[in-house]
Amino acid sequence: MTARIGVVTFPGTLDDRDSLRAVRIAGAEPVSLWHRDKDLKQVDAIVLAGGFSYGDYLRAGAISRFSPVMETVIEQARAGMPVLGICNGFQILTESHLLPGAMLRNNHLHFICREQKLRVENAETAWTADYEAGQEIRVPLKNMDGRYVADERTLDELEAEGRVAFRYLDGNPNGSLRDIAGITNAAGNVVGLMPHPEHAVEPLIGTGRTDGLGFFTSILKKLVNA
Amino acid sequence: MTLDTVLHAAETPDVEQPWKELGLKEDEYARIREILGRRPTGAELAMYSVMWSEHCSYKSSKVHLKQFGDKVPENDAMLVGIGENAGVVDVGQGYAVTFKVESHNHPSYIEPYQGAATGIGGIVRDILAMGARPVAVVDPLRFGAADHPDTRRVLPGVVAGIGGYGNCLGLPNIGGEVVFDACYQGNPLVNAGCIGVMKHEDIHLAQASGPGNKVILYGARTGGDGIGGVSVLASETFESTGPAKRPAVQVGDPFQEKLLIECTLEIFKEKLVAGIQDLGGAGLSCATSELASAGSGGMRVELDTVPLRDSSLSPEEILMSESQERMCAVVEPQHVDRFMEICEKWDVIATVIGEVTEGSQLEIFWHGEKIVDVPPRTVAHEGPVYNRPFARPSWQDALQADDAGKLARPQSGEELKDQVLKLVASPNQASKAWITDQYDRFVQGNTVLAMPEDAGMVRIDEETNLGVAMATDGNGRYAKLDPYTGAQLALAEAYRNVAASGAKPLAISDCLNFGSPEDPDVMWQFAEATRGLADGCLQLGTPVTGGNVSLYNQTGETAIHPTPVVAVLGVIDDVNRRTPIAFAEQGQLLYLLGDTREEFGGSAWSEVIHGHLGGLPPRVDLDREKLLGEILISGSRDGMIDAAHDLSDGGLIQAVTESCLKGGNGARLVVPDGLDAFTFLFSESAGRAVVSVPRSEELRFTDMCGARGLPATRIGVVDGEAIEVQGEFSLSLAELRTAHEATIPALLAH
Amino acid sequence: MARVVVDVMLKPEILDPQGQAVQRALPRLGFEGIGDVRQGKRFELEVDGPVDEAALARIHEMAETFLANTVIEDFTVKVEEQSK
Amino acid sequence: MARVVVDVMLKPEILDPQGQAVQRALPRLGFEGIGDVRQGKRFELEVDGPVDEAALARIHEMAETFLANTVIEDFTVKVEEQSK
Ligand SMILES: Nc1ncnc2c1ncn2[C@@H]1O[C@H](COP(=O)(O)OP(=O)(O)O)[C@@H](O)[C@H]1O
Ligand SMILES: [Mg+2]
Repeated sequence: MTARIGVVTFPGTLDDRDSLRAVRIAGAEPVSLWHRDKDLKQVDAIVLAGGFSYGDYLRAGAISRFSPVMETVIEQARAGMPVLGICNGFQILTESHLLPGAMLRNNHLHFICREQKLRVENAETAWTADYEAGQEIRVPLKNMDGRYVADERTLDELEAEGRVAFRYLDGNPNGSLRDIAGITNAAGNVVGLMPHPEHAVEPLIGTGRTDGLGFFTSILKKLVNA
Repeated sequence: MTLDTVLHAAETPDVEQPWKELGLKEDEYARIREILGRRPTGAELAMYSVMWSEHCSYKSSKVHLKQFGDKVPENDAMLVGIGENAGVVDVGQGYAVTFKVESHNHPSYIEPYQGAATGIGGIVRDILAMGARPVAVVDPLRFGAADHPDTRRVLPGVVAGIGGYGNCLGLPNIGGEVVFDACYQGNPLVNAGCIGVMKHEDIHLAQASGPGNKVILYGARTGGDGIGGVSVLASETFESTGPAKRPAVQVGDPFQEKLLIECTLEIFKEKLVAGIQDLGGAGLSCATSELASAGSGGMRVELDTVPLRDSSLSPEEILMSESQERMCAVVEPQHVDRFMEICEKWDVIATVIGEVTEGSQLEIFWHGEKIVDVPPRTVAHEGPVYNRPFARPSWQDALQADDAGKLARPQSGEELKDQVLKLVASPNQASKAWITDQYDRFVQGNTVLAMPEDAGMVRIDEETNLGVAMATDGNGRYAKLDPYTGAQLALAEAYRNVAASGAKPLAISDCLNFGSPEDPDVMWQFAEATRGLADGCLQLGTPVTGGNVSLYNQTGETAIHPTPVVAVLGVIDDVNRRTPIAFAEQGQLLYLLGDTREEFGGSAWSEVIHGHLGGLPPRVDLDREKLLGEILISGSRDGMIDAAHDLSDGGLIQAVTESCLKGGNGARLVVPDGLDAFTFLFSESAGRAVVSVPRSEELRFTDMCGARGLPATRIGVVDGEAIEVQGEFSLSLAELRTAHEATIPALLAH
Repeated sequence: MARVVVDVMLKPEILDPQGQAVQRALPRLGFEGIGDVRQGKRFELEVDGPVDEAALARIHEMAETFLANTVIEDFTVKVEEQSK
Repeated sequence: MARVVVDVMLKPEILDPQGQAVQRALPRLGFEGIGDVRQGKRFELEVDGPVDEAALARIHEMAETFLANTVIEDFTVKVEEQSK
């Protein structure tokens, strides 16, 4: 038995094909989802892929959040379905208030594309179980609006509850508060991060590392064992 | 104001027309009257003026470009040649690749962000129009002096624009160039290239045949931006004389273009189009006349059906508008509904604006009245052709006589070391990571090699690991010293870069950036460079598949260095065999391939240490380049070399520094017999590369080089954490890294 | 048709690197005496029909839920004189 | 300290993709009756010293040469009431 993992394409989504590929390489069944359809085609988990949905106009993720598919995604996420938001997907999750805080323009004002070292702080979410807590990984980072902000109270809460899932190491690339690269909701089913694990699943491609594959094998194991 | 219909024009032959203001010459206007047998209507005049501009008609360059078609090498790879939106080559396994380089120089000086952004947008639509999925972009750039205040305005804007547009489209940027030289101060060069991939059967051509077929305009609404941009921006010497004379620049919408790409690919997949053309310079004037001209000729367009952003536009303005993110398709009637459905799916506006007719005239109507009635060929393909006078400049001999060999050379190891540090830190040789880190090189998940490497490489088939590689090069300093040789050096370098990555060079595209064709000196440079390039391509067996000419790159009387930029496309059967530049394994042996001579004319050393430009550029031997390429490709295929880096500007020490820094390993070098340390480190002799060979492969590799007659000199070993030149100096990687990486951020980061 | 303007600015406690970059560049360009710069967004909305209280209330809601992200931004709504 | 506001908007004939994207989204969110949306930039400058004619002239020049690119953008300069 395998699991069906959906990847949503919004107008302007770029990394949908890569995410589908990562799902396939991990051994799960990739399913394309379309922003205009409320129907999630019986998937077991969802990836909101990276890119520039609606051109990042207004604010990254702000327009996509109101699409038909997100109505169902928001509902299902609240009911416990695993959802991973990568980059633009993370931005959509914060705009949808499925995750707290907001994403702002990088503090240096430039798009930044580089290999980024991260620490997996929480290895108990639906998407990180194949990592060890404290494990260091390297995956590509590429974005314009990657600066995570939230008020102090929210940040303290996130820290206290272990919901800072990933932290930047070896230099904060964008001014994110407390070096936050990604967070999870309290239940651990909704995870968002700016770096791109789906670009680090094949030895030859990109930076030539496969450190990101664990996201997809984690969810697969969880779903298959459930 | 009465509408200037065809009828009206025939009845009022003596009306004064603004042909001069539209950039036409008197004899050109006379020819239009002769073609039509009457005076043109306002709309016809608009069409002819934009289509007969230098930018669209290539009227000054055509006679020289002809050589690319005349001197075609034997090459089975060529599927579609010059003349289409972009050339197409066969890369095997049923795949075809289309690629092209274009310029967006003038707009990028006026509005760096949008000028550069729309440059990417334009070249991507060219590739899309061939039926291909765009898979990567490259951006060869030239700016004024690195420390000039205006460079701080232009460069960050251009880079942000290229990134802003390309990143948003989801196209990995896999290479390019950044060169600084005072000659580009008022004329930065923003060239942009794109690669697209398709199956052979999916190749689409820009033609409208089949009477009754519908002409569909889709994409963005047409607005008042960029009107006359073609003629004003590309044909006249640009002078920055305050706001009043500043021409309009378009604002790009990469999001719209992304939708246009996905929508168009879906339309191709269902085989719904008979012909297709992108809208670029000259907008609808160009698309309609070129489609009709390449087909059977007849087309009827109802101009009032064109969706507008600004309802006050006149028909002339609609015809000339260069609004971005638009395409024009010719569709059989039974496919129109499905075509419209796909457009609706992607939120793309699509409108039937006309149809292909039996006749041979392009007829355009406005509110039911005929305002254009022209033979389309005369607009699109039979524009004026000039044999501009050219002559070897009077200063050329003196420039070549000013030999770089007489410049003072370093006298001690200490001095050598200082000069090495200066060289690798100089803006042209320094790391461009601050720039290239603003480009997404990972998107699409197929990038095998990207900056900093010799060539960018992407996988195009996940099952077989088939891949393509591209490098772009062009050294304006060399071309200034000798444009014929300079163009061949550009070709040779790009060819060498592709081969160094392990891919087999197949074909080229070029972007020829020069000054005013009305200056005989410049025209001579152009004639020499095209001749050099055509001869070179013939010899190397790499046909020119297409390209772009940008003229009038000059400020007042002063032209830029002649700057032919060459993009070489290569293919690699299995990307697993690619060769990176990084020296990744300590203990591997370093071999220098090729001959090193005392060649310093136009070199980075002469520029950085002496601020000198004179003498002759390095000699070119294209047979040698070919041999070197074969060795590099065999070496990679058979696992004999683990890293390779071509030698070009900056010479050996520059290449070794880059490979060491990338790999995080040092090198111990020995000056070979018969060479002095200075020449060994700084000479820019062409046809060379440095490779890193596993010890176990040494014999096999040197045997191969020996058997094929390529000089291979053992120059050292990958070792330690410094670059040491025995008996001369040692420089730690840390020191080199700081020198190499700090320069550009210091100049440009706020 | 009337025009309503919605101005959206980052909350004062949120770092505004765009404004800072502008401010830092000013002395270089020869402009002195600007103590602080903040950069925000301005939306000009052309409203069909009358801009009455109901319309303004709707626009206010639109700003609050969509044009601004109130986690990080403040906004103001103004009816513009139909001048010029 | 006084506050001067510089509003920078794309010229009417220039495409405004951001404004368009916002406008197209509005009906989906249930907001009808907005005929057009343009999105621009708002700069709030804190001026040290008096905002006299000389200061305004300088800010005008700053807007013209730096804050806006007048090839594609228009701008307005306003002195803000020092309210609140
Ligand atoms: N504008 C640019 N865009 C993308 N890549 C660039 C750009 N400029 C330089 N690069 C990349 O940086 C690397 C080093 O550039 P360069 O030293 O000019 O290479 P080479 O000397 O081999 O032509 C190459 O991988 C090149 O493609
Ligand atoms: Mg190279």
